[in-house]
Amino acid sequence: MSAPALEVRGLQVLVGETEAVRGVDFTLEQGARTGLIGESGSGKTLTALAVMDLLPDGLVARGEIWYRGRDLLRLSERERSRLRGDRLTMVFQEPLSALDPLMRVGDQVAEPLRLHRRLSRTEARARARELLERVQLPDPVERLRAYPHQLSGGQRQRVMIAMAVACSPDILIADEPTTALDVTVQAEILALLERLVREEGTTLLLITHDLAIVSQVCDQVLVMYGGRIVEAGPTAEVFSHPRHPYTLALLEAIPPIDQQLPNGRLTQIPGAVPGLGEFPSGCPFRTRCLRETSCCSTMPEMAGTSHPVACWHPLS
Amino acid sequence: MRRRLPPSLLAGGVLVALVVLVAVVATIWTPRNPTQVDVVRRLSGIGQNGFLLGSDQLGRDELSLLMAGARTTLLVGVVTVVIAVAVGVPLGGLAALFGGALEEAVMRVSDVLLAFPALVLAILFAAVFRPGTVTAMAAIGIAFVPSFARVVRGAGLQVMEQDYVTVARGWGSGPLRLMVRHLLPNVGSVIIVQATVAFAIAILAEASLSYLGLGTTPGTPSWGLMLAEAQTYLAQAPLLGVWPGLCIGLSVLGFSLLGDGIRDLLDPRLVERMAQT
Amino acid sequence: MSSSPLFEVRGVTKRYRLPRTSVFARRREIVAVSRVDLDLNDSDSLGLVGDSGAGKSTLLRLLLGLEPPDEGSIRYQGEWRRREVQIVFQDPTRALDPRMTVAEIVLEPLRVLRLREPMSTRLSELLDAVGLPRAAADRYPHEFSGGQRQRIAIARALAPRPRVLLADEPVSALDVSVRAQILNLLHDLRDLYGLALVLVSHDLSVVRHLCDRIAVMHRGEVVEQQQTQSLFTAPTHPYTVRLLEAIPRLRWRPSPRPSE
Amino acid sequence: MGPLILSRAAGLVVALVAASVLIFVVVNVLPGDPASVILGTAATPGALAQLRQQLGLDQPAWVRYLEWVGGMLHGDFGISPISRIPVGPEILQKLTVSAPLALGGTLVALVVAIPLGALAGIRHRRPSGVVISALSLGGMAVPAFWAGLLLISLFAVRLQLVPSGGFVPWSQDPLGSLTSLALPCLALGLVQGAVLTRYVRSAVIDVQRQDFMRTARAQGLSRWQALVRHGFRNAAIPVVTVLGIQLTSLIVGAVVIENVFDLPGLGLLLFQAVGNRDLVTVQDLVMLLTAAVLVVNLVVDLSYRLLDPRIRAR
Repeated sequence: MSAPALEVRGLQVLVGETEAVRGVDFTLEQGARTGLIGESGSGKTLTALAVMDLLPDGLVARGEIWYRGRDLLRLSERERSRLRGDRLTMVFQEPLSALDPLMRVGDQVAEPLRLHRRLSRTEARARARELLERVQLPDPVERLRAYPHQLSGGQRQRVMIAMAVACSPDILIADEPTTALDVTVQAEILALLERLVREEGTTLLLITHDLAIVSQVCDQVLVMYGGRIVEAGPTAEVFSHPRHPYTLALLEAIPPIDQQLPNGRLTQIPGAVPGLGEFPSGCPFRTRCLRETSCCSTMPEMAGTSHPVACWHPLS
Repeated sequence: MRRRLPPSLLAGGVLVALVVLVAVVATIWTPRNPTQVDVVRRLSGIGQNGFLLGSDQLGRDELSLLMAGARTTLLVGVVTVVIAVAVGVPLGGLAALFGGALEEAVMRVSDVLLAFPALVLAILFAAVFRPGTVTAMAAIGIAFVPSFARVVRGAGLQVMEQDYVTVARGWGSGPLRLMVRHLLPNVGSVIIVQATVAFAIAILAEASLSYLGLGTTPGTPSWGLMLAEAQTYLAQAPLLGVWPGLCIGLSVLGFSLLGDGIRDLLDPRLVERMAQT
Repeated sequence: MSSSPLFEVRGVTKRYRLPRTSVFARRREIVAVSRVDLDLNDSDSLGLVGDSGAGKSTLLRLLLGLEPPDEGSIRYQGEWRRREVQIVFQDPTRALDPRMTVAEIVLEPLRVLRLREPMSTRLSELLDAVGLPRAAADRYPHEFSGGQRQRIAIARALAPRPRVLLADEPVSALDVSVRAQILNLLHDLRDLYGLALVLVSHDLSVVRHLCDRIAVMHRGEVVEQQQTQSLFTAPTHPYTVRLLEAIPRLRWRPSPRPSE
Repeated sequence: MGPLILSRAAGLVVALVAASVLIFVVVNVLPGDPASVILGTAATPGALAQLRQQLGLDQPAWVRYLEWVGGMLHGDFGISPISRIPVGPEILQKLTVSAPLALGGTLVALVVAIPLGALAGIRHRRPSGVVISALSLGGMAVPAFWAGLLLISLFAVRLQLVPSGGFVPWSQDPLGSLTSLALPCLALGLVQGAVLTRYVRSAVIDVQRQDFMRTARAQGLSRWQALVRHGFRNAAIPVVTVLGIQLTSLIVGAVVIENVFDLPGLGLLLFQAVGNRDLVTVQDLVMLLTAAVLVVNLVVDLSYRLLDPRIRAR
């Protein structure tokens, strides 16, 4: 087996004094499609931004992020810029605000190519057209001259994806790429994303709150809650035999699409997701967990090899 | 929930409080009679002849004049803002509430009025009517009306789009009820911010007008007037050209900071953040 | 049971004028809802699904009676639509006036509609019904989490004792782990008060969970209307087929455990 | 864009007409008898009658309005009842002072505000940004005429580098004209620049929070590259929208500054006309200032639409 594409060790993200990401370890295998599941406040987006070195001003990342034998957090800003958009790329949730409203789509798609491949204006434009064809944007030649507001939501997200695959990256991070889209468009975008990373052997980290999407696209899954990864493993394994009470509760809280529940009631998780810095000490889920005992006030480590879980009372 | 007050709010609040305090004290007591002329001891320096900040070209006590000037400044600010709020807020509110032809009319009229900056309108009024504090206040107040109407309309339209208004309309809440129950309470903060900004502009406009001799009439202490008189004596008494300007600057700064601070305090993003944590 | 439905929607069309871009430009119109026929009976639960811009929310506004349709008719056979038809929105932050306390918010409909109710008893009843502590009454919306805010909005909708509850994406803005609470609450309240429910959602699993009948909207039109079960097994319209195929399905689920 | 310009131009005409009616009403109708305003209470009945005839007061108001507007359209601004000089040529002559003053002030303001505002925006958390921000806040609070006074006090009275006021005509000594405009332009520009600095700063801060700036950095651009390629262009839009208000207050500021420096421009003319109760000149000048404000706002509005494709397309 080849070396992992990315290895994150003890990653913390600090918002002022508060730890928003509280020591996260995970590995992205070469060419794997990994889903990162979490709700608001879970720290999933901050984790991704830390990997990309795109954290907002004032937020600090600590720990280690190993990529090709180098710890990204020890690289200079310049070296990290060189990787960004070339080897590591990212697709964001809201494609309208994520594109420069004043710049033509073609120029935006050409930007990473001109920056990293030093292509001339004409070469970059020709390549941009190919890319728009690859992401199946209708009328690519015309779309090159369009401004973002002239495209539909789905088309904009295709443009974002074209930018992200322009330099054939090693790792592509997609943060809720379809949340802002209609169901029918969402399916198309996910299929496109999956096809592109499969063809290129790109390692995918797909961040979402939607478990069904993860089950469709990803072969590995990470479950985050309260700034920690609480469960990880192969998707089929984690979804059919969840070991963390939170994962199980999430799965049971979703109304099934293909059957009617006998009594019409869902299994609900009590309470609300705490705000930043308001999670309890120890296991972040313990205040909402039915299995809570006194030992839960110390944080359990991730235990297990193929399907590790951070819980004192894991489900069998 | 821990709320940290924006520093600009504190600084602005302190400055404004100071101006108000001085103005209030000046109505009861000033070190000397600010209108008492003493030609013998004119243009005294700081501390000379018992004048704490010196005396002006007529031998009046500079400090007392400055204190009394604060009163004029505040009076002009308050009256103009009251005029602007009294006319502009209902107009803007009604425009947001009813939309349609009424809104169109209010907006068009305010567009035209906006082409008259406060100072130009005041000069026009001064030419036609008697120049003086009342004329100046009326002109500045009228010139502020459109900005209040626009701001209230803008904020009001946002309120009207909120789902809680939709719900209230579903029960058949009438325009009056929507205005009193939802619109005004929710645009109140915007009005306060706009009022502090307008107050600062009014102080500047009054000072400029008085400097030009079109505002406060000679005899009534006014910072702008004092600067106009000081200009002749810049060579002999340069400080006379400094004190009143400093007072104007600090008052304007106070109100601008206060407005900034209130805005920061009420910034929707900030409010959102506070709500989340 | 009366034979005529509570809501009878016939051939309803609603157009919106886009704002004029210049004095010389002609006003453009968009057709938000086009020739829609619907029936809603007492205790019915109807789901409206479709892409954004399909006209679902506009149809809800028409049912609420906020504005008249441009063509066609909406007949409400109950007694008093303003009292008997209430609505819950997607984003509880926008749906609650930030300057009012929970008590004021929840009791406001009783005041506006001039219903004679013992206010404080009714308030306690409503807070209990939606699972909010009574101490919530004097607090402001921003002091609550998203799920609790949605409970406040539901309490307000229940206050005038409605017969029909309209819900526009009621759980879409909520955390996944909180959605089930609100869905269960809607489910229980519907059964408890015998409410008719019209639920708009882009999430078919939510609609399937709560609704007996589903109307599929596409570009302003209702293209298909069926009982929930048969819609999922035998969709007829091509758009419905596309929609059903597009839903991301959970490929694995934990097998049901004996309850603990 | 074509129809947009047309419709905006139509709007300008409507606004001009409305403004002219307003001015006419304030000057001619509200006071009752303009002639007695001009001559004061001590006027003899004979002088009054003569002036009334000269002003055409025997005509109905609407006729006088049409004559006034019609005259202005032909470049005829009437004759001052006080100085007996045609107002039109007088205004043209004063423009040779006022226009360079306004332009110079604008230039100073832009040169000050754009680099400083951008710097303050980029470094808004660092000391340099905070210092600039505080300075501009202080500058905003300074009335332009006081700034002029302080500059006179320092450069003219103390250092005696430049004259304390007055104007050397361009035909006599162009260099001298520039020297006499230096301090006024500085006073006007610094104060306006302080306000503009605040706007530039907040636009730059805002733009750095936008999602597309994060996307730009995700493509591998450094912070600085992202600002240059995407940030500044986007920040320019909100700045241009407030430029109209800025230029308006600059025009007003020029009126006051001319009085401070005794510059024989439109502002001084207006001030003297008010002092002389010369209503004909006042009416013309206020109309001219209002027209300038409206035209400036139109140009600003159109140019910001040109910058923004989202609005251009509509």
